[in-house]
Amino acid sequence: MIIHLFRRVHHKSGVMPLSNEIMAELRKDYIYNLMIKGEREDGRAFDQYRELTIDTNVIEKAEGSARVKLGDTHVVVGVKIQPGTPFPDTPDQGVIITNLELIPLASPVFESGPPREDAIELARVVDRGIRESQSIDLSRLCVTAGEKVWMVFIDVHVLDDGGNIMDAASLGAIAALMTAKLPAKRFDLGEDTPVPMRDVPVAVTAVEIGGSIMLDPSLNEQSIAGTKLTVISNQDGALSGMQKSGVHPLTTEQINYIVDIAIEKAKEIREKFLEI
Amino acid sequence: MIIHLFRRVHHKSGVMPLSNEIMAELRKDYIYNLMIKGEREDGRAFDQYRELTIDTNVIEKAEGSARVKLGDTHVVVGVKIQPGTPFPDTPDQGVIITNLELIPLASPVFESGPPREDAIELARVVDRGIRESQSIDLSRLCVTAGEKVWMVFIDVHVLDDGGNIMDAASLGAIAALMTAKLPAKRFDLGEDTPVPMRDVPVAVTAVEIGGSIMLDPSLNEQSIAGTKLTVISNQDGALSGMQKSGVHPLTTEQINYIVDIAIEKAKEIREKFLEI
Amino acid sequence: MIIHLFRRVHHKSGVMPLSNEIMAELRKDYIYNLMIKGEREDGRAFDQYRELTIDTNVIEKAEGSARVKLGDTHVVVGVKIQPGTPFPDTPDQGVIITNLELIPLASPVFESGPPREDAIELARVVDRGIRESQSIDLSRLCVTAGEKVWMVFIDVHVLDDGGNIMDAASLGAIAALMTAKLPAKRFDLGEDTPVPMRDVPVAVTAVEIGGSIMLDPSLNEQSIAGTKLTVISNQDGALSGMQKSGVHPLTTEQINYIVDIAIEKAKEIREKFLEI
Amino acid sequence: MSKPEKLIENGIRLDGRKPDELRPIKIKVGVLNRADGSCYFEFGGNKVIAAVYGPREVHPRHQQKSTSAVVRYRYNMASFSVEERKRPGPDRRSIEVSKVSREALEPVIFQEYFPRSAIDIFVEVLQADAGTRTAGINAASIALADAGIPMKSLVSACAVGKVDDTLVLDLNKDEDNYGQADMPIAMTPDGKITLLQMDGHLTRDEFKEGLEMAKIGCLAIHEMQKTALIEKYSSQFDEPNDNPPFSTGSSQIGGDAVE
Amino acid sequence: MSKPEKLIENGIRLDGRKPDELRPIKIKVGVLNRADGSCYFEFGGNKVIAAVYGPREVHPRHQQKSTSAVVRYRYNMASFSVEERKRPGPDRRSIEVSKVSREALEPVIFQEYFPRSAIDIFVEVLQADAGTRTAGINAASIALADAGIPMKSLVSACAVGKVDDTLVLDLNKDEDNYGQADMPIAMTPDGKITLLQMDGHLTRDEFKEGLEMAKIGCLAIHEMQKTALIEKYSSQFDEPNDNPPFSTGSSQIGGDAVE
Amino acid sequence: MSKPEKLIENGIRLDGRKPDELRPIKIKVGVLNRADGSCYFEFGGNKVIAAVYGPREVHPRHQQKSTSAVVRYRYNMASFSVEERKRPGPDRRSIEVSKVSREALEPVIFQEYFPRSAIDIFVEVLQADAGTRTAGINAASIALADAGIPMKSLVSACAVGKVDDTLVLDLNKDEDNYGQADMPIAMTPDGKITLLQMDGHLTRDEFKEGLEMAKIGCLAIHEMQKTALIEKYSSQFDEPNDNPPFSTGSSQIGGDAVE
Repeated sequence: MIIHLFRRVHHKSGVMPLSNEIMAELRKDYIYNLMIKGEREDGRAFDQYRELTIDTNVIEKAEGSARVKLGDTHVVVGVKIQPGTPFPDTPDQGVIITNLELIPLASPVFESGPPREDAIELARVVDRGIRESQSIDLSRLCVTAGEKVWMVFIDVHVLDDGGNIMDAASLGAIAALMTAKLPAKRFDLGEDTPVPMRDVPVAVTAVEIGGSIMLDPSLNEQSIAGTKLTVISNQDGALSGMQKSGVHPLTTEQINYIVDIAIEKAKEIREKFLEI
Repeated sequence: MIIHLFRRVHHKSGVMPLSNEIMAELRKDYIYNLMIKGEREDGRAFDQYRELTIDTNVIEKAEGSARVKLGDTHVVVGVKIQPGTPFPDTPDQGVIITNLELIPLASPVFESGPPREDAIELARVVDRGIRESQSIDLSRLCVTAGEKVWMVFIDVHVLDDGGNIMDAASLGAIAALMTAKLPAKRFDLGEDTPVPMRDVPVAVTAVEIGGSIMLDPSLNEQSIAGTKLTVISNQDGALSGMQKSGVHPLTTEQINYIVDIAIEKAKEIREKFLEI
Repeated sequence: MIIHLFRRVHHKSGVMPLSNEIMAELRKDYIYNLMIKGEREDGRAFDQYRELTIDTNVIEKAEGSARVKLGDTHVVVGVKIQPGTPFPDTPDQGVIITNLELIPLASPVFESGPPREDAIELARVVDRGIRESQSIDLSRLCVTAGEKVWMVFIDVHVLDDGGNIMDAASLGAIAALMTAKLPAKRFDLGEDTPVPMRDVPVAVTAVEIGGSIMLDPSLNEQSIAGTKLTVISNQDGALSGMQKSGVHPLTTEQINYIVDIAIEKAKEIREKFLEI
Repeated sequence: MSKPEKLIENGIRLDGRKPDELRPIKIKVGVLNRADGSCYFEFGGNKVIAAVYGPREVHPRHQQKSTSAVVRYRYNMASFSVEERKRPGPDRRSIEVSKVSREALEPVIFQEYFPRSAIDIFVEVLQADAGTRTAGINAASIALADAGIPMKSLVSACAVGKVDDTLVLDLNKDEDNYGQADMPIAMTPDGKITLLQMDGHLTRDEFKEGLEMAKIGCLAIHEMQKTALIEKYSSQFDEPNDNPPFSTGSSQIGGDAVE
Repeated sequence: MSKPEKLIENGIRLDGRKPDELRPIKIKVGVLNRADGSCYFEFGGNKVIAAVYGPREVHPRHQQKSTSAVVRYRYNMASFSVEERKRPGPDRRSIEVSKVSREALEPVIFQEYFPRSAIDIFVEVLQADAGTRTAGINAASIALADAGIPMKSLVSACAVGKVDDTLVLDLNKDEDNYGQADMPIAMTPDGKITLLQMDGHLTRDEFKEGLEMAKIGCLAIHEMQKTALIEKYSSQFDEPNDNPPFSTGSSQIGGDAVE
Repeated sequence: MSKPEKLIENGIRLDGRKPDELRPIKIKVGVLNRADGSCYFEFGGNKVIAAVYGPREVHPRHQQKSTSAVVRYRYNMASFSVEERKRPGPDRRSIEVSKVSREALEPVIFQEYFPRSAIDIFVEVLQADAGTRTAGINAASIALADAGIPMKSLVSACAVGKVDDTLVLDLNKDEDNYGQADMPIAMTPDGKITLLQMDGHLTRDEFKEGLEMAKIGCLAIHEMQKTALIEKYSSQFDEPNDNPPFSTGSSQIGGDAVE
């Protein structure tokens, strides 16, 4: 049996970089021209998200887990929890450690090796979204002050990059935490209990393309956007985190507009997907 | 005095890669043609090892050591033993750590830097050969359960790569262990005692070249072989480890033939070189 | 406003390596010809140092610090001191750790990444200068034998490489130590006290250019010198450290001459800049 | 779990299987959008995803081969795939597994069709339960076919082991931890062995018997691999990515589109 | 210092500032000899030095861009710049700070003037006291001008935060540690925002107010940046490097030339 | 061993040597098959092997020099060479030793004969007992000659030290640990000094006297190096690799050929 019966005619990752560059240019023009007409390549409104699904408890070995599909983007977040030593300056608080890698399985442009600045930025914004919103009550992760606290490892595994990994990763992290348990029994520390959550921060990312603002950029949109702005907001409608990423400047008006729309969209997503 | 009186006419590692490639092709043909006639470049039978010498206690600073010469291949194995903390899941067992580097001193094709996959594979097969054969009684390496055990570091130093480093390294490791002492006196833990050995695993490596099977490949043979199969067997004649390495598939018949011959050869080597 | 009003006509680091190479050649000839006439490019005598200033306590967050300007060379040395565990073989002695990086801010030829051999050599010679001269009484850095001692981190930050980083770094290290305090109060270990100094080693570096010996080489001189010899001497006029660096051999006469002149010059520098 | 007294009772293993029975297998072809080929493979408690990219340009260039494609294989375990969190990034074990897995697949790939190019295989272990390297090879083999890479055949892999002095097919985690031998094997449908590792204790006869047992297991897996590929390619008009690629037993807390 | 009871008393902050008041700023242009442009910037307790090299050749070459210069930015903290000694070398935080700082400056650089070349910006934090990234951007902006790199404008940066439910400009270390929100911002003189990060807790209205507050702070800094550059370039005949680049409060134990 | 009360008694050192006496030296030329040149050198308790490869191509290419060979030197200690196991791989000490050792040998190599090529020197310390860098230089110098690299002369190296206020030649481990000064030196037969390091405490006069003492030691070593090379090259018809390259005091547990 020779299997190349199954061979695809067009490879997504080709050997011919020239044609790739031309394709990129054409795609850019195409999206740009659509935008001028108020349209997006997939027919969405400028403030509309792609189809979103969140499944939890997908990895039984993890203390918490979630699979997020946001359009073509696909991430799995696993939460591992184990006892450890607190930091000297916060002896009575648990520890959160967030890790995200852009593994080469997920995109032809990702490379093996230690995380680069893009992956580090994503991980740190996801981390701050969880941490600075005070969504986890860290003091309730203390077992013995100064000696033993729960360490919460949030590991984001990106499987398919279809754009806007930021929001998919953030949603996955909070969803995984909301279903995670402190594995007290396994470590002879009493009964398993849920991770003590106090808030449900939601990250909403917008891009600016030629002066227009679009939410939840697809891969193509993201690739031609000058700037992304991620806005993380809490249940009370206040902001808990922001990150501008990219070289295009934004005006105060653009930023205020994105903040307003992001808070609304976060509320909507929270109610549909993250209410317990 | 100008010393280039000593200059050799032909360098082994030349500046001209072209001629090297041609040489490789010629060598390949040469060995292949010999093989068809049932011969090997150095006149050995297909199941014959090269000249083997094992010297022990060659490094006084090590707790155990052995120098192995197998044809042109030359390795030194040093065993260092010191107290350390056991792994949490085996609190009453000692620890074995095996390390092997293909340092650039030993071959023009080895490079500096962290070990690559070939070196890692060699180290891990040597390690499993010692560990999985249960040749060391790890429970007798426990000093205080959960707190202090003996750590046995097996470091393989390859000095000259003449082919079949695998067998030379394995022989060196077991020979060094058989003469090694737990340095209890130095750490105020009683009298020095031998490492508690229970078995004498011996690794025998075969290569497949054009359908023929040869033991103990020379560097040239190894370089044209499609596959190596290492078979590690114990005093009782049972297998304790195997590793196929290389891209050529093997048939069941080939494998069973190698297993049979390897067990015999291991017995022979054990009796000649590793009886205490 | 377009700011290239400020644009300089000549860049120090150009895009044209050819012209740079020619410049280097011309510079070499120029310095060489001056030397034959007994002159240096900046008019100094062969045994004369460039203008030297040492300011201390320049970094309030550090336990000790010094800024050294030696001609165009500019280094900042910060000393951080904190409690730590002693080495097992010296349970009653403090620990000195010296670090020096040649960061790319300081020169167009320095690169990012882990320190290379030049930086490592500089750090180790500075370290030995402090350590081997026994300038710090390490036994008085012991808090609880075998458990807690003061760790003294000497970090040399090179900001501008104008040649002879060696002497600038050594002077900065000793000057920073002489004004440093053990931060006992911050760690609940009693009152802050000065670092217990016993000697004031001073490093003096000479280069050999075409048979002539010059002290305190400028960047240009250093770049054409075949060899540097650093001589570190103590208050009693004895040697506590030496390092030859570079490929040109030196004769016994040259070395003895440098030793003699270096001891004198060290005395002079010590009296002018490092007397308490 | 601490060592159980018996791993086989009345000829039945602790998880209810007979000695020569494989764990349940679930296969989904083409689960990723960016990869040229992909496969989700569930093998008992193992959950792995394989992606294939290529043939494509080789970076760095000195890895290029002038007469054939270079095949690269990266086996990686997610930090959360095991009981004790694993530090991210390659370790010595994963480097060895990557090497032998690559060598298990290279013989069936027509590498000479694509000189100077690379075929990259990435295997991510999302959940581990003994047998991840064989699960990865099974998945990668399908992903290669899904990517349209010309192959002589598929490759199928499973382990044989010894527990309670009995040869068993396809060890689970407890059997792996407390058993007497483990022998992962990969082979082509015509019985050529492309991966063979073993550790523990096997007599000569047990080894030979085990090899035959593995052959039967691999052939069964091969049938499932073919079926999964045929299903995928006979339903080209379906939405290729409509189902969750892995079973969840989950409380789904979402699913609607947000507009 | 442990958490103080109040960070603002009678409208005055612990360091004596009003809520909308910047810390003292000291700027010195052209402090380094080897760099093409440089700037020493003191911002309260922060002491940073920025150096610019370029346009120059790109190594490694694959980073080259065919139609513009590549801008690189390395933010680095000296080991001794903080209370607890920092391990030398880049960490995750410094890699993120380098990225957003580079993006804060790229929009004002005429990168297209220098295809295939690099503009390298190095920022060393010699002492840290909350606000090092904004201090670094302010310094780097001046160093770029000092290096003669063509720019559309300078970039100015400062943070806004919330302490004791009050918006304040330019947090110091204690306000950063014990405050409720921190929002570093960089902008051009015409109000285009090139860096925006935020964490903590800000209502929508606080955010908008904070953004306006930051704008006023950045404009004030912009004036100081311009003044420093003009002073430097109107005194070209002076020795450009005659004073210590950073204030010391030091006991100078030397100063004479040794002959 | 803890610090002994006296390191020299009645003018005799603890190991029985006179102050100006070298430790026993054993040299074997051409001990390796793959290397272009090699040498096993035993210097008291030090056991080192040096290998030379080249002139050969330079990788990576940017290290090439257009008018001469680049000389590279890698000094490495085996993990088991010292009392406390050493972590494998280069550390700061070995990087410095490699640098000064390379500089000790470069002056005698006709580098200009081989533009764009590399001469690689590898020194492995199998057992360390104070003086490994000088043992390595002595071995490397012979290995270079054995490789046929054109040289102006050999280089010979040994240390001088001070123990119990007495200058001594060639410190052993205890003298190094408990002595007052250590000064490794390398030189050419005509007295040009190519390596000089020193630490501890030496008066100006002691230094000068020590330098003369080292000169005598190096000349003695030079004679042994020459003898070893001449022996090797006057016995070209002998099996070049017939003896163990290092003395063992071993219980040899093998030696026969296995057929």
